[in-house]
Amino acid sequence: MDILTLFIVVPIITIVVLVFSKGLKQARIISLVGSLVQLGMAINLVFAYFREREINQDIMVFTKDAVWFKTFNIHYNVGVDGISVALLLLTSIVVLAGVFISWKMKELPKEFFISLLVLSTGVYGFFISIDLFTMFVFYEIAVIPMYLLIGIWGTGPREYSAMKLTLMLMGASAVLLVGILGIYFNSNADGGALTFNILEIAQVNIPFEAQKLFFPLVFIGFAVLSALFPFHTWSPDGHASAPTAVSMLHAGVLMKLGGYGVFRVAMFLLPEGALTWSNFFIVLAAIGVIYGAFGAIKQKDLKYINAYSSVSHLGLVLFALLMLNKTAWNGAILQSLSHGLMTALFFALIGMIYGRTGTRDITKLGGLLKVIPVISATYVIVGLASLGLPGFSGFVAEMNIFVGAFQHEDLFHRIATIVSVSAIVVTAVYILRVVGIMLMGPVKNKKYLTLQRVTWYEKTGIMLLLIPIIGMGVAPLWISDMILESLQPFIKGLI
Amino acid sequence: MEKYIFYILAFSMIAFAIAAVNSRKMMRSVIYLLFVLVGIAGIFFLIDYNFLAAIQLTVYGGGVIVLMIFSVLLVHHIELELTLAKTSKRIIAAIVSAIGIGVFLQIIYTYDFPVVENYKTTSTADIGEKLLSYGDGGFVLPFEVISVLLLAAMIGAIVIAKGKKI
Amino acid sequence: MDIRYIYLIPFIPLVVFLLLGLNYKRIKPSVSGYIGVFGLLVSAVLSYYTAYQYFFVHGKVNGIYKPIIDRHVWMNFTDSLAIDMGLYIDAISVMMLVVVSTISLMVHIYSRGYMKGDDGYTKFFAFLSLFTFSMFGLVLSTNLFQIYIFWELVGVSSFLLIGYYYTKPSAIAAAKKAFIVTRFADLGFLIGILIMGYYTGTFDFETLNNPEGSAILNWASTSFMGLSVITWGLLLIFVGGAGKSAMMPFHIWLPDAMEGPTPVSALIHAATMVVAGVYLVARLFPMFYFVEDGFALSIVAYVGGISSLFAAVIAITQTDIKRVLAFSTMSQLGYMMMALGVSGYDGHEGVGYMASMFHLFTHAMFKALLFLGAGSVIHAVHSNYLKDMGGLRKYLPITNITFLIAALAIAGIPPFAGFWSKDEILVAAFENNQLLYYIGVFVAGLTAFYMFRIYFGIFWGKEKHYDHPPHESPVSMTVPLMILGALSVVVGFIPFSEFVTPDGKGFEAHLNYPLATIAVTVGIIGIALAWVFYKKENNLADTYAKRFGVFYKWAYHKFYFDEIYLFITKKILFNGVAASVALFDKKVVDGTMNQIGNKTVFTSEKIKGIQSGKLQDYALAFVGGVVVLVMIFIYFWTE
Amino acid sequence: MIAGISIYEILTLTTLLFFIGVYGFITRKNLISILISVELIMNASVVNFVIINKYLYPDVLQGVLFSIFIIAVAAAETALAIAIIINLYRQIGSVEVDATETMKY
Repeated sequence: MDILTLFIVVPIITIVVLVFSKGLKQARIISLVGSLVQLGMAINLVFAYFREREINQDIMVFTKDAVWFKTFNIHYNVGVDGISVALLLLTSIVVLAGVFISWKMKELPKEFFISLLVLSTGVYGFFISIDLFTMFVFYEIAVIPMYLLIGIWGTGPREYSAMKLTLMLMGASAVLLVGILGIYFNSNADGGALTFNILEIAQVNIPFEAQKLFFPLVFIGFAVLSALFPFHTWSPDGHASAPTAVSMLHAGVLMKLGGYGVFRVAMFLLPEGALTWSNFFIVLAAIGVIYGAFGAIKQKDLKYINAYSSVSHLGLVLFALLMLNKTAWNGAILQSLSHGLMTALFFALIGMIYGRTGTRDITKLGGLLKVIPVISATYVIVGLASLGLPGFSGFVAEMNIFVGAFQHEDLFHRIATIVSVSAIVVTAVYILRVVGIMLMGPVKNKKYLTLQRVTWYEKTGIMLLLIPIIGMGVAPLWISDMILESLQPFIKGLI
Repeated sequence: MEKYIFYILAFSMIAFAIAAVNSRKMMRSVIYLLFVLVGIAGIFFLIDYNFLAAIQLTVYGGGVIVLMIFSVLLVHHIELELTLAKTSKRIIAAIVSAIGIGVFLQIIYTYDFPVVENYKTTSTADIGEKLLSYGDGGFVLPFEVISVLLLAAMIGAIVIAKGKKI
Repeated sequence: MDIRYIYLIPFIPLVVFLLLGLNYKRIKPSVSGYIGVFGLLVSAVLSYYTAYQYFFVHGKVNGIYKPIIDRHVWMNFTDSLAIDMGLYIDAISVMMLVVVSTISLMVHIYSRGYMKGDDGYTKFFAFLSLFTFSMFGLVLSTNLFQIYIFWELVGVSSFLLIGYYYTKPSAIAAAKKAFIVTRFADLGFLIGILIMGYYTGTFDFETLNNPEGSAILNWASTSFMGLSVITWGLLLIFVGGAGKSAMMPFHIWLPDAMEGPTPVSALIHAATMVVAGVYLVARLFPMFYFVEDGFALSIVAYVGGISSLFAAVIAITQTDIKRVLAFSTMSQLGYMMMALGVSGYDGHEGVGYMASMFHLFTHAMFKALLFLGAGSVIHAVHSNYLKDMGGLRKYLPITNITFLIAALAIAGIPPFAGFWSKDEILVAAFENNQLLYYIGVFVAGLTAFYMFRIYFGIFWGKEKHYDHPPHESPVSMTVPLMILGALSVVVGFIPFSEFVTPDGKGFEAHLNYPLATIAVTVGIIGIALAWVFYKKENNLADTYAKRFGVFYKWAYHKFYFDEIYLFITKKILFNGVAASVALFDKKVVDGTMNQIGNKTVFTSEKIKGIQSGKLQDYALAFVGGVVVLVMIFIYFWTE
Repeated sequence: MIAGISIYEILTLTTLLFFIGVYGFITRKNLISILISVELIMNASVVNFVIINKYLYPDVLQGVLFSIFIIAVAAAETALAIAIIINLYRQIGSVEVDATETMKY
């Protein structure tokens, strides 16, 4: 079997095995093995990719094509470039960390892990597809389990949140489907057959009118998943209600589908539409950046803070994508990766704190640095990473975005850029606020003095996420160049 | 002559049909229906489909109407007056029906039917032959299916009507 | 010259940091102290060796000190723009290496005594190492982005060290304030960098600073609001520098930063990190000087001059000795900025630049000494406040002597180090800008006055009641004091003008006797006034304070800068913008989304009666629908 | 064929019967009455089959045969319907439509 299809097959095998498992112990061991294999495959894929790249200069490598539904020319068509490779690696890391964090899942563990793996299957499938229809199918596969995961294993108003999340994402995907069909029915503009294949459509000159019409549909359809202002409200509620591992996976990986989709479908296939619409969406994205940051300042619930910070950070991803140049795009992808790791780690830590203290309200917490030093210190480190401290992945990404954004000389772009850049100060404010109130200061509650120290599986989860964050921050050259190289064919459409 | 017979039949059928759907006495309704059905049999006679007319009389006039009368007697008091639907609903239904009639008739009258002048008589033998033939245009398969259906309906009717007390 | 060994200078502290930080629980405090000190010692020796190599062996080519550069690509932005990591060895970076390693070494040694018995002993040394690493990285940077990276890192180490006593709310607040204020200034820095990167096409100091290079020659190519964009870039970069160097109006974090342990204040908030802003301006000095005829540079000069005056006035009124020192630091930093601002470029014209760097060098020594001495005093009496001190000269003889030396040095009394550097600054100011010269002289007097105010307050005057008799600090603390004391005397005799000049050519500096006499006289007057006011317990000071009335009160409250900032952040940003954004999000954005959902439910609730379950209604709808459709298809849909 | 009567008249008759049935189906509230209306509708269509067969395609018998089938099915259906009505009467004591609304919503 080819190296990419395995990414779908392995989770499915894991799921099948899980169905026959009994109890928490078996379930988590099986999921652990499954996700370890995935991580192994992802790492192997990185090396295989570099080897392949030397002899193969196509846009996508490891392509595989099988007819799926002939009448509409739907194919199961997979392939990767540097961007998908990076995102696949991210996914496998977050999934594995998610399994570790869910080590002590109490209720319905088997079903929980099954849903988790279904979600990851969808995500893997999305990242490797180069057929629009297949991509869309995988997207839906990834979104649906969220409903169950939040609705069943969540906390607080979970049905409400699950419903809100699912409905908003479904609404978006309805818009997206229209956009995709629009692309499909214009894919024979130069003669030839209708096709869903991204690479083939990219060769076609879709008429300008169609691009103008369908770009916003596709963009919004994907960007809602990336919490584009004003369609972001599902994210705070959804995250707050979701169980830890789900928040991790959701913020860490699922929300990246949005940016990736925007890049891969909207920008690549509809470049003229992108040029026409970019200014409008830049405004929205820049508002999202600063708005999310200010929104986070006033929140008290840790998960809400983080959710708003995600709005801000992912707003930056969309902002960068709309800048339509290589540097900014590179930054967008790096920011996706970096944010994926950081938020996943944030949510993992929040889960640990919540599991121990039973509250996520920062005003009730205090002095945690003294009682759970490892978790708290990690929180500080991730916080610093999140506010873009050099030496961590966020800095690398943000600098790429800002330098990229600065390539536009007109006043509009300048102002938008400066607005977005200024979010780094606001980010510092809300991060330090949490650090100051929750981690530092005197211990507020005697009960906290006896909190359980960090356990080995939590530590493993933390390390899994922290090492890549630092790795990317200290030595960004290889991953940045891998992405930069893959961006080359995409930028052509815009020039 | 036939013409007048037809008109008499037609008008009486329409009158009885209207009476059947408007009568507030259950039993009368059923009897009015019987007249309509007999009228239809009459039309079958007029166009020389004697066998069909006979079936119409036996199955409907004999079987169905008797069944209905029995059921009415079982579930109903003879004297009971039926409640009528709300006037608004009746008006709406009447309007819809009227429009429907109008549309249908308009379509019918604007279409030029390719009528073939003929006064053939169809014998029962022809029908039986056709019904049991398995060659081209034979109806033996539907015939068998309908017999199975009738059997199934019979059993079903018995089981349902018997209720729980088996 | 193979300079790759210099990479070891920053990397040794980094290794020490990782070693101590990751094995935080496992290493015994005593061991970790030794590890820290030893690591720094190696770095220091290497720094001295580098200085020797650069200044006396390899640096000079044809009589000019040329930078020696080694760099590697770290990340590519575009085809032409990239971030490099590397070494930039020239006169000022080597000088800074010496300063940082010396002070850091002294502080490390001192901390072994000062922090003894503290819970986070190992953590403290880890953070110190982290800071030292970042600071080395900063001074060795080859380009704007590298300097920005380490700039942020020193910021965060400063944050960690100010918030070292993390259970103390004031320390947390101070740490947060320091980080956020400098971060805000760094925003300007970053935008400045982006401007420079875009309009000059490079981040490299070497290219930017080349007087014949395109970056400087083409400054006028694009302009924005009447100024060249390059000037804007420089001004924004200077904003970053002002943030770190606590210039007006970004100075508010520095006094609060004194919440950190005293050795930290000595290292970070007196000698090294805060001079990063001065260093940054010096680093880009040719750009500042040549672009738009030094418009940006004149701004630097005025900001420096005003800050120095402003801080000196406040310093007189403060009662917390560390805060007095903090304002003194700010004032001296303003001096350095001012000196840079009034400097020229060629030959003897560059005296301001030289003086600024010279003052940076000497200031690092005596200010660190002052802080460490203050630490020693605080260690003895367990208070920061002047009112709890007095007559300590008997108990703390070594501290007394060294503090006196430092105070004389900062007051500019010959032959101590401060005299020489301050004199050069005043010369430069006198030659270029008379107004700034008078400010400088006035500040010199104020400096002498407030410094001797606390000196007399601490070591002379009436003895206060102490819970236990104060005693001299342990050897580990006094040795650094003595070493720094000695240095404060001798470093003034280094012929700085031979080594550190804007254009790399050395020149002969002469003492300007008239100006020197004036400066010294002013200093002595300041000391004498302090003698009168504070030598003996009397109420002269209070009387005069009353006489100044409102002005005194304003100065005592630091001219209400904190309150203004607090108002802006708390009232406007926090309660105004953030709260309204949160409310807007909840009510309007989320409300809209919820309303869409609610309306859908509502509508379905309303129309669900249609789906009544009554067969006849369905039949009616069906028949009606059929009729309507038939009508549509027959009568209206006729093509 | 009926002498003097064209196909139009007959079709008019069946149309009227059909819609009278429809009207009855919609307005009556008693299940048996509804059944009566259904019979009307059914018979109207049976006549249509036969008439069209006779007038347009006299050589074949498809219409007639279909009518026979329809009559058979109608008979079966009536039997079943009556069975259900009787059962329903036993269960809830009523054969009014309004009484049988449990399938609503």
